[in-house]
Amino acid sequence: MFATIKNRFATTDIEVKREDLYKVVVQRDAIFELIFMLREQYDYQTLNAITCCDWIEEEHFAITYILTTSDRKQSFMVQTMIGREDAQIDSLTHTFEQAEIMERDLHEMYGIDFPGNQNLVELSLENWVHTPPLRREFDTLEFVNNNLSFREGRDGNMDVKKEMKRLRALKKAQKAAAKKAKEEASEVSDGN
Amino acid sequence: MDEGFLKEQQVMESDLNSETSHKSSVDFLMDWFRRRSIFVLAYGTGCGAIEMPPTFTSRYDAERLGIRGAATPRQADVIIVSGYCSYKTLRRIIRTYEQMANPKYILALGSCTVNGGMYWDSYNTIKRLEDYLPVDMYVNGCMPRPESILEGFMALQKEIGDGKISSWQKYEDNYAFYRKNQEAVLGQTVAPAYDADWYLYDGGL
Amino acid sequence: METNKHITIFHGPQHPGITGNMSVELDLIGETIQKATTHVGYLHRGFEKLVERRTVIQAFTIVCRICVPEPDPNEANFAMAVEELAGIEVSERVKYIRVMVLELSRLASQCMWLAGQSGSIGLYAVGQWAIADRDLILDLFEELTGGRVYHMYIYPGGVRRDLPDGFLRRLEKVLNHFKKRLKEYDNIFINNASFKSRAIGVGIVSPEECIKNGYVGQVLRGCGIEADVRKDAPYLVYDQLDFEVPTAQGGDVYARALVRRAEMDQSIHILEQVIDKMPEGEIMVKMPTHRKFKLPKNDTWVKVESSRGEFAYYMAGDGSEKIRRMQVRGPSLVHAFTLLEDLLVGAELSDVALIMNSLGICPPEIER
Amino acid sequence: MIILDLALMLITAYFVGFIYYGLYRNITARFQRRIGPTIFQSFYDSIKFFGKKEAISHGWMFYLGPIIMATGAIMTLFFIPFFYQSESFSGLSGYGNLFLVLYLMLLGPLGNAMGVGVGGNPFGVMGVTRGLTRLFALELPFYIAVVAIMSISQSADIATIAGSQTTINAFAHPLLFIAALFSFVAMMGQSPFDVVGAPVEVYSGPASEFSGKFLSLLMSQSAIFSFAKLVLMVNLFLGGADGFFELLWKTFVLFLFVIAFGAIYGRFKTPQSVDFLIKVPTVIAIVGLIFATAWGN
Amino acid sequence: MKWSIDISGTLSPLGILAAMMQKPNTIAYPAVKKETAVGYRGFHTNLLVDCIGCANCQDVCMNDAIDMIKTDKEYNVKNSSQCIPRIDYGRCCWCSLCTDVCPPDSLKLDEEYLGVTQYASDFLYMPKDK
Repeated sequence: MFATIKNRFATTDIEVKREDLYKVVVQRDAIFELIFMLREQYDYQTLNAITCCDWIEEEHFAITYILTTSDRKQSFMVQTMIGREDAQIDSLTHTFEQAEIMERDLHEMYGIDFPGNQNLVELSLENWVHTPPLRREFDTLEFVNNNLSFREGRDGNMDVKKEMKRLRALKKAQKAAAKKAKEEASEVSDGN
Repeated sequence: MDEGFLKEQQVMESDLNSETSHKSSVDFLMDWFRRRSIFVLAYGTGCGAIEMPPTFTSRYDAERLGIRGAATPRQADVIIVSGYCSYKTLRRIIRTYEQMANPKYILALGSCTVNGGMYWDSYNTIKRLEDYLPVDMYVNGCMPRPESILEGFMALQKEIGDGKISSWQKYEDNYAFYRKNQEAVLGQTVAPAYDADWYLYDGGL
Repeated sequence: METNKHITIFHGPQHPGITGNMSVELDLIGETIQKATTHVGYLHRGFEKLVERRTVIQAFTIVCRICVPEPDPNEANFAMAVEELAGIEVSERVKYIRVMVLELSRLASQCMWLAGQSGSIGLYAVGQWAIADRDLILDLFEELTGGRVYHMYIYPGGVRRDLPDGFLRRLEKVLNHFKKRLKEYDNIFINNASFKSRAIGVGIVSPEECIKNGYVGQVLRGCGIEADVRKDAPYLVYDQLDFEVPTAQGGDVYARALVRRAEMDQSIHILEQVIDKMPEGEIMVKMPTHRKFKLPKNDTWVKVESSRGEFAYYMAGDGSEKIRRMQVRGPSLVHAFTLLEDLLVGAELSDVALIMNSLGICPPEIER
Repeated sequence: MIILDLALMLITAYFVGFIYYGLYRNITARFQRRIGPTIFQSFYDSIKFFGKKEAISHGWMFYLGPIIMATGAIMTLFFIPFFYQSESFSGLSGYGNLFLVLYLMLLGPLGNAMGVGVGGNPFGVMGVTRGLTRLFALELPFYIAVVAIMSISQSADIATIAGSQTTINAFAHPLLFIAALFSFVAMMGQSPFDVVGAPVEVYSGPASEFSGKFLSLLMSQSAIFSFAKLVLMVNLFLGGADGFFELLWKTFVLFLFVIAFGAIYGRFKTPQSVDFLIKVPTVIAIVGLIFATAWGN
Repeated sequence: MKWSIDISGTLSPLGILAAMMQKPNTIAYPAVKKETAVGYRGFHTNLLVDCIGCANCQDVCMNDAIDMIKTDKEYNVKNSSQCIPRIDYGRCCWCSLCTDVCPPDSLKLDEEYLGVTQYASDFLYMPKDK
């Protein structure tokens, strides 16, 4: 199987993660061909999940399709990269009915468009107008600080590192002062 | 610095200073019945709902204390906000609360209703329930054990029996404040307003 | 005047017959359902975002909240994914303890199902007994982990506490109690004529659909397909334990009930073996502090068998102390949408709660 | 004096009905292995609801529903004598017979249907539809059994029927009794025929939209009506009663049977319960009728 | 409608009635209190003679629930910051990570767990000194 995939899709990137889990990374235009091939020839009948991972530094999303054989003993992760701007990839709904809901989820969380999926409406959020929340540039704490308020009354919190430093300095100063005072005292006594 | 809950002492003192309310004997009798019969709306709004079955079924049997479930908001006295509250749920809770008949009470479970709890930095949950609805009793825990929930109910019953709770009145009086907060997180979709005439129809024939 | 016949109602989120905080929009003629649309999102907290903000060790405390009735498969999945990425090997004792926790939680979750399923036909006595029996397991959990519902026990690299003295004996006592009780449940619920008359022939799924659409758990097994992650891709020490995968024919609500009931027996059987075989050993490998524990740039897909079917995590690390991406794929995701919307068409309003309970739909794991 | 008699009947039925409901909750709790509430719990609930304010209005038709229902229940009660010999607690039974009682028993549900229909709550409407469907199904075996009893006693007067039983009808004509019992379980809204207010299906059915005083009224009428139905069954099949003690233990035994039956079996769907009621009890009732007319007297 | 007579299915659930004679499962809570298991994760305690004010607990807390505040009580001489933790129970999830990382093992969770109040501002908790 690996040889066929390597020849056909010109990739060397097949990993055996566990004995029951393989992973391959292919070009974006070849991914559906690979999925269909796995489905037709190697009995990967079930689409388990579609996941997405935001690699903002490399400016792409890694979309992973996880397929499982009909006896559920082997899984195959088929990964491809799509650009972050205007992210879109064709829908799999025509082949797998359950892809609809997974794509709907990703559409909502990452803003990826799936042409061919008829039902890309909101799933978990309601009236959401901000950046899709799972994109890396969306900062949830900043969003919370802008839109909601926490309970007041938690004053008195100290920055412990600073406080330690300050106390140490204080102690040093005290010690120095004490020393000085002692010296002065001794000087005075000497003077006397 | 005192140990334990910090404000507890202060609250107890303030209770002593407050004026004792003058109740007519009918009110007194009514409160007596109210505290013995509490219908809880069957709405599991958050994770706390998982400790409700043990509370209401045979292990802890809340019905001993006159607490039982009610199917519809029209017949319920208490709505339990069990933990975190996403925007989508908050809208339903507000709607449900407003449909309940007076007098009505809110019991809030867990850390999340107080100051965000473990979802304090989540973009989809509210942090302080009291901004949106008047809360009568908070129960500590994540999740509160059934004993804690019962304790919360008993505290609520005591307050009801003393006739001290009038949070629904507070909600009507300060509706503008609550409405403003609700609109701040939910946008204009909270409607219809609570003072729409079909809500405040008072009494039957 | 065709349109006047239709009523659109929302079954939920505030409804006694819904399994958690979700809703199903039903389009009815009379009481027969023409179209069903599932709505979720009432419990969306953005776990996948919150996990990205926290270090791995901090994130461990939050994952158990993903599925409320059954938190332990989440912890196990999380720990297994982290261990696989970081290359940590745990001891035999830890594996046995984890199996014990997972099976106990499966038993507790099936009790919850028993209560829901019997409540959906108005047999409240069964539910009341079952929840009280579930509490016995929660008491064990309280002793073992320090928490009733959220255990936060299966730590990446081990488990957090060792077994208390005499714990296994008390576990055995609870199991014996359960064996006695399960016979009663057979008599009063599984074998009850009124349950049979309601459940047989309702909510039928065909085996072909199951494979194609990725249904898992009791839905598959109720169609006679022997599918169980514990057998197909054994994790922890399930390959050293002797148990069967119960199946039933028919693919209806009753078949799924039979499967679940048989699984309770198997869980007890597994737990008894665990009690006998529990080895000695370390309960935790040495872990660095939470700021120093880093995951390499790699990704993986791990799965365990929860009480409702395959529960899987996708996890990717990026070389820092934080998780890059964690995606939860619970059994309910496909069940609540593709399957439920299919099954409800043509069913009656009375069947909604029955079907939902038999699928074991748990909304917090759908929307996370 | 008849006014006093009626008032006493009403008060008795009200309190006994509520205590029976309290006992019902308590005994059900015992089946469920828990302690359960006090026996006055239903009474507390009812009074509490009386002190609540309605939050919503659907116009006067909506409120007429519970009132007609309560009227139906009270009128039914007035035409059923508690004791077969005594002058007191006989109410208006001298002025009407069993036919009138059977008619009055139908009045309440129909009135309620009207009120709920105006409310416009889809669950309420569904509950009422279910209720009426079940009502017409349960009437068939019940009427056959009652007609048989009337023909045996050669009278339509309830006191006469109660007094004329040498062996009580439940033992003399067991088939008729069994048929009537099935109907009676359905009439009391017990499982497996509790389709009307099935919480996991239609919230609380017809009562979904009611709150406050009108819910309190509905609870009171249900307590009174239940007691009236129990007394009717005791009069028809269990030989009636001669004093309060006999009346209470006979009604309680009957009530206990209904509770136990409800605890054992789960709920049927509406078509299933209709199917069951018009097949099994009806056939039993017809066989019983044939036996009674062939060998009776 | 298809149905058959199922005698065993009709008779076997009669077992429910036997429960009438058995002891109820109920723990009558306010009168009978169940012992909490040893090691239950309840409220925090902090032994001040051991606490060194290192703020490890604050650092590991993902809920931002712990404030280090100045204390006027007698504290450990090694407490170099003179601060002790105060916990916001509007944030805490009792995960007990803070007690795991405590170097002198002074911060602990004990078996108490009851806290009911009308006022949300009550939820700041000063661990008991034991």
